[in-house]
Amino acid sequence: MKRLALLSGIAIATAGLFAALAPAADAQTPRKGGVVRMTAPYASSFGNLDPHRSGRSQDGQVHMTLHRTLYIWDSAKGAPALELATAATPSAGGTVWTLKLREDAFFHNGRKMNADDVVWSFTRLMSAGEGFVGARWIRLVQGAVAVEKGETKEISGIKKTGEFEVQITFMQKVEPGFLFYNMSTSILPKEEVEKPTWATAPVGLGPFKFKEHIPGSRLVAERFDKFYKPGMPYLDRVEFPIMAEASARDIAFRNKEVDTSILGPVQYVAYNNDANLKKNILEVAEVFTRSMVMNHEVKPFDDKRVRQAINHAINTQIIVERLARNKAYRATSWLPITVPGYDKDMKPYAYDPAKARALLAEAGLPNGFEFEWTTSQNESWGLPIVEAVIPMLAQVGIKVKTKVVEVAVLTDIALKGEFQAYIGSSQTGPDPLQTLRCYHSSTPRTSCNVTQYKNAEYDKMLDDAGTTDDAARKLDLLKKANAHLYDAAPVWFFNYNKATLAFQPWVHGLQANPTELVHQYPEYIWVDATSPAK
Amino acid sequence: MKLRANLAIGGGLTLLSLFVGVFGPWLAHTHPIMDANLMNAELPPSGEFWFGTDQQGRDIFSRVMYGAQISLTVGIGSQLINTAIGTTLGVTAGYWGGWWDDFVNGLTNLMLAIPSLIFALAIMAILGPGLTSLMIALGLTNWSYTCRISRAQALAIKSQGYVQAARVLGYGDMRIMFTQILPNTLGPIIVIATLGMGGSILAEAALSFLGLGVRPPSPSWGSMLSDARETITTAPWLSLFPGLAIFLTVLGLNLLGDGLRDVLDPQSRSRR
Amino acid sequence: MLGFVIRRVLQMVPMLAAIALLIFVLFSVIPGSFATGQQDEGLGLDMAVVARMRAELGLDDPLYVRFGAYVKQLATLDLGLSFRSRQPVADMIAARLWPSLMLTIAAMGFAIVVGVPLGFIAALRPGSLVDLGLMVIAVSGLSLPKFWLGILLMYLFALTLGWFPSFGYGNGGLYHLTLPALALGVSPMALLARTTRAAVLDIMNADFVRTARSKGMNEYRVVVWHVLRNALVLVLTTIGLQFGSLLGQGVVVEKLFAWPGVGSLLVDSVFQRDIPAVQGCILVITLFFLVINTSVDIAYKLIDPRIRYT
Amino acid sequence: MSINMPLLQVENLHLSLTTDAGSFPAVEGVSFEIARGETVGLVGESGCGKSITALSIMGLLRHPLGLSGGTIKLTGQEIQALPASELRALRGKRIAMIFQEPMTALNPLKPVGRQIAEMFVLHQGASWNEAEKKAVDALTQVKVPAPARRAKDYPHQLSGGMRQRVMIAIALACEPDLLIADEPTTALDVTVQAEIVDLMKELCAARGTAILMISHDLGLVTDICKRVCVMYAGRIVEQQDSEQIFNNPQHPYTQGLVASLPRLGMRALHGRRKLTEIAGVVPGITAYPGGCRFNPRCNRATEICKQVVPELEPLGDGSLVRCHHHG
Repeated sequence: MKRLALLSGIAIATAGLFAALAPAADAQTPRKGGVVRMTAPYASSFGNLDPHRSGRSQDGQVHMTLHRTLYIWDSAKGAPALELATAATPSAGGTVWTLKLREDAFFHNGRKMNADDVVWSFTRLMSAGEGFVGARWIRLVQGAVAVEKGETKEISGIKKTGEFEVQITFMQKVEPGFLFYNMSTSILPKEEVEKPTWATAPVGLGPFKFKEHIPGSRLVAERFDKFYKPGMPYLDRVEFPIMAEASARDIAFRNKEVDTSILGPVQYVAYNNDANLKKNILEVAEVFTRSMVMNHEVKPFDDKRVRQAINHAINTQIIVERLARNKAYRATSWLPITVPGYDKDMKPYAYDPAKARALLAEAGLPNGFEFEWTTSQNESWGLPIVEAVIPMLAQVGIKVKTKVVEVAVLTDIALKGEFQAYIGSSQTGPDPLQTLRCYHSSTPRTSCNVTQYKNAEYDKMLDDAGTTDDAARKLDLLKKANAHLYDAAPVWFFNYNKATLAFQPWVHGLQANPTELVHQYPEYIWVDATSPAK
Repeated sequence: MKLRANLAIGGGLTLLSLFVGVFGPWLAHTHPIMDANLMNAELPPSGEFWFGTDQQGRDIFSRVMYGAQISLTVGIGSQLINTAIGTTLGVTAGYWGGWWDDFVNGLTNLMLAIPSLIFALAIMAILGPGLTSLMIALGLTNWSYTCRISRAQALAIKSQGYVQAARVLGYGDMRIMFTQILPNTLGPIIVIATLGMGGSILAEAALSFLGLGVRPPSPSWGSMLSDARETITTAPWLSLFPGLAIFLTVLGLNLLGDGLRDVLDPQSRSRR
Repeated sequence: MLGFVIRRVLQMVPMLAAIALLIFVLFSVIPGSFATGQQDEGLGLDMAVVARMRAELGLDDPLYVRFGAYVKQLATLDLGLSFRSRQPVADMIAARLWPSLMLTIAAMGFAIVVGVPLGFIAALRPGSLVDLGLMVIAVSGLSLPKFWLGILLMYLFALTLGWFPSFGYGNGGLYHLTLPALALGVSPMALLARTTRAAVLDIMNADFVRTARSKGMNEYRVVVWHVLRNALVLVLTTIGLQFGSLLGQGVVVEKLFAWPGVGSLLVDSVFQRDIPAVQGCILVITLFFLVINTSVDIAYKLIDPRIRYT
Repeated sequence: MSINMPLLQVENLHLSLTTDAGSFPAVEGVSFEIARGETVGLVGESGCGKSITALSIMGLLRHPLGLSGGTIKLTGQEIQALPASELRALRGKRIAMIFQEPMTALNPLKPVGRQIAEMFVLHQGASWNEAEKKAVDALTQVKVPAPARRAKDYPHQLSGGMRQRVMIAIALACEPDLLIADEPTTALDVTVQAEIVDLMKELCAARGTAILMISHDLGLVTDICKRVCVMYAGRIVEQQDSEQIFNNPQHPYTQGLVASLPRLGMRALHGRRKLTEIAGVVPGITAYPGGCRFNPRCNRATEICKQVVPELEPLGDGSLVRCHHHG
């Protein structure tokens, strides 16, 4: 549980604030009433208010407010926690799970949620002919794929075993919390989804009910009095002003027009330099690993020595410090800090151009080589980083041609393998096993093995970790696999993102969520009387 | 008096920009990309770094010097494309008339109907960010005025005696268009191109802001300004200098365009 | 007159059809796709979901099938369903239309109310310091990148002075509208000042103004009775063209100020490859452009008795 | 006010053109008088300064042209230095003007009736309603058919002759003492020219209005006017009675003008000849030759003509001539 300690440590040290999931730790008692205005920073609009359909982080903010899932992510514990499910009992070697459901959860239309809603929601996600984003979390359920292919209407692996109980059979051993905390598996009311108003006026189980949406400007939700957690939510209203433009967000936050603002590296430094603003920054190590992905089907990236040489040739530390402005944790290997399997004793690749040159010479490239580096314009894992790396690689004789593309195109290029190397950000958690599978030789490029790394020894470690029932052995295997990746250097390990959220001094109860910091369960948030918003 | 002030200030500023555009790399202290030195990040202007340094520790003065090349290339390149398309279509349409004229007219109206920034945005999304794409995007979207004017000129000149005479002498259509009609359309077209260059430089900045501009290896003024916008409250010099460079260049081009209009295009001269 | 209006309106139809075709062609070759772009940074994709989504959205259909569907839709005045929200694109645009128009009208209003008088004042004293000063301001207004101007306005009027909010739509009132309208309105204001000045100077030298003076009119009456309306005719063209181009320029200002207009919807849709929404937005913006141009033509006819259209 | 006092006295008028390159004399030492009801012509080629002389009488000179010397008296009162408001009160009311180009001299966006009506509103304090009625009367007087309907027409709907009638209606609306007509028929068809000239003559005679007729057409001027002043390059070179000038032109320039004039019966003999048949061209204002300004084109020119500016010499019969070798 070092991980947990570390996480709380960050929250305490930098924000002077305990995660709200442990409200007792907060010196003050939560005040009822008030409004919080949390900026939606990633796009100029919400894409889709239906949680089953959207995988976008920005939409997730709203989904967490209006809807609920069987589990939620407990940021304090760093693990999924029971939510709509009140008990989960495994059987048959962890492949069958019986989930007891809350009997006090009401939809905003006043109807009580029951087992039928769970069955219907999961079946909907797999329904043939429609691409629901949440389907990926249900696909491991037995019979789900048959529904997806249109062969049958019902998922054989999901059974209603009581008014408030379902039994789910999986095709392999799983931890259901890691699947069902995702907002795209929200439990929805069938009768509302089928109404034509569903797309514009969603109804869910969340602590706040939909009030108003001005597309492109803001979404407002107000307190739902029949929410099942006693005394919650505290706030009268949650507002999501949409502000995709960072410079405008900065001014609005300083002008106290919004209560939270996600910070990029530039603003992170600026806010840290301001004595007042500095006090109220929430930081968390997010489960995203930034790296330069090399295509092992392209020479000379098939040579481990070349890949190691690149890791040695780049002064990663100074880029993290100066360019990422310490709004990142230097990466050692693939697994990030908050994920089990991360080894805090592991030392990252040393900046050592001499050694890099030696490795290149050993690989038969004493004069270096040239490659094309595809990048987006993202400030944290895109062009600015590439620009800083280019002169460093030049020192060891490696020449770089850059190819700039939009983010929307980057994914396509990665999935099709049409690259020599690209810089990107990958979600590397919260489930370590799933994360490490991205280098398993059986994983296709289109799933996530974009490097096409193939190594039998590594495959075996992962297979063993997947089947063992011994938690300690599993953790050990994960650590070993992670160490193996360090040595194999399938990518240039750059950093793990440090998400930083500035908040106004009157806001309390924010959660340091490592899966995505803007994702806040709003029932825990409260504002004290100094809040100017009415 | 006014007329000369326009030409003098506008011409002066434009010459300065061109000078920097051509000789920028020699004026620059350091290389704009290779000399990233993260130890020097975000220093305010000083004796060593006249315009300060940016987030990557690069000398902003040098980057502004290099940036001139990119921004002016975008401006000049896109206007060359515009002028080529516009005059070719316009002169041929006016000279040949008939279905071709109808077609060109339709095309011109079509281009005028789509706001050019939006058209450019679409083309940039298709071609991907980059210098060439930008020149093409801005070059494909702003030729309607050039086309209209050269068409009108061609129509007017076509019926004049010397063109008729040239035809009688057996001059080919191409030769007549190039030697008789084109030179007569030059004045107004130079004016449009000059004003259009300023427009292109601003459009480049707007597209950079939207995330579709010219991106390095070489910095353009628009992308520098766009990158610096987050630090406007904390390190204003990052945006001030590229902003001023854009402002002065476009101001110069606008004044020069106004001045040239008075000289080259007396029909539309508005002053006494 | 009515016949003229009907003719002009009918002329817009083939234009819109051509634009619809152009947009279709452009966006059928755009790289990237909604199905692979619908997840944020680094979130792994489920290829089965991507495949189903592509099938559902018809992204795998051959070009002619997609084109057929597109034509069929447009023929029934349907803009299709947005990939993102699965809502009718027409509804999404409808929600954004008024904010966009309001912003454009406010910006244009500012441009006219400030720019035209400035041009007038400058033209009445050509060559004077006032003239020079006003024209330098005007050309400067034309030479500033809009987003930079916007940020400077925010910084000054929101953060430093606290007069206006820095962003957002509020309830669509003047309080929230002012800064974005200013940011958008400065360049047409500058252009109008310049055009007005040139137009007034032209008119002031016209023979009929000399006639008016020879009648013994004072300058005030000369201007009000004879110059104003004639200059307005010349300025009207610029107003019409600027109005249309503001709908395009609005993209930048809407994004900066988080103003919920069609422009910001368009930019978002382009980046997320929500093609039906992109096509819808461009069509609607173009339609408005055409409507405004047509209205300007009609206004011309009302103001200028010389103009006869066939 | 003596009955003998001339209506208009222009004395030693100097007008100059100011440019970046300096100041140039456009009109030098021009003097003439017009009595009440008299008709006087001012003849010369374009650019000789006749039009700006007219404009200076109206007080309508605008930068870069300006008055640099001399006086203009209306019934003995100096008007060239009057404050703008007093000058305005004279304009239109006591001195009116008709311009050359009736298309552009009328506001294209206003019905012509309204443009006439302005005169009554300005000078007689009439209401718009009254004024528009008076405008219809004015149109009747200038013999516009269907005046009530025409009053609502815009200039572009009228023919050139009609437009000039409207201009005459405007000019004579307030029954001025002096009408300045600047090439009133030049832009018109030959057939219409005579009608307009007759109309002007008739109306002015009826009102006792004096006419200052400005034209390059000596024939036209002598037809209307009792007296003719010939201008060349900013100076009056000859002043004579209309009747005499044909028979006895004194200045070589006038002689050239007369010779080039197609006279009844003569055309068949000499064929059509033009004014420009005087050899050479009119010098530009910035390049006036020294001495007599006509000397480079004059076949009588001698050394003195290049050195000394000839004075305007009275010839005894009231005629004046500016030539070293006149006769």
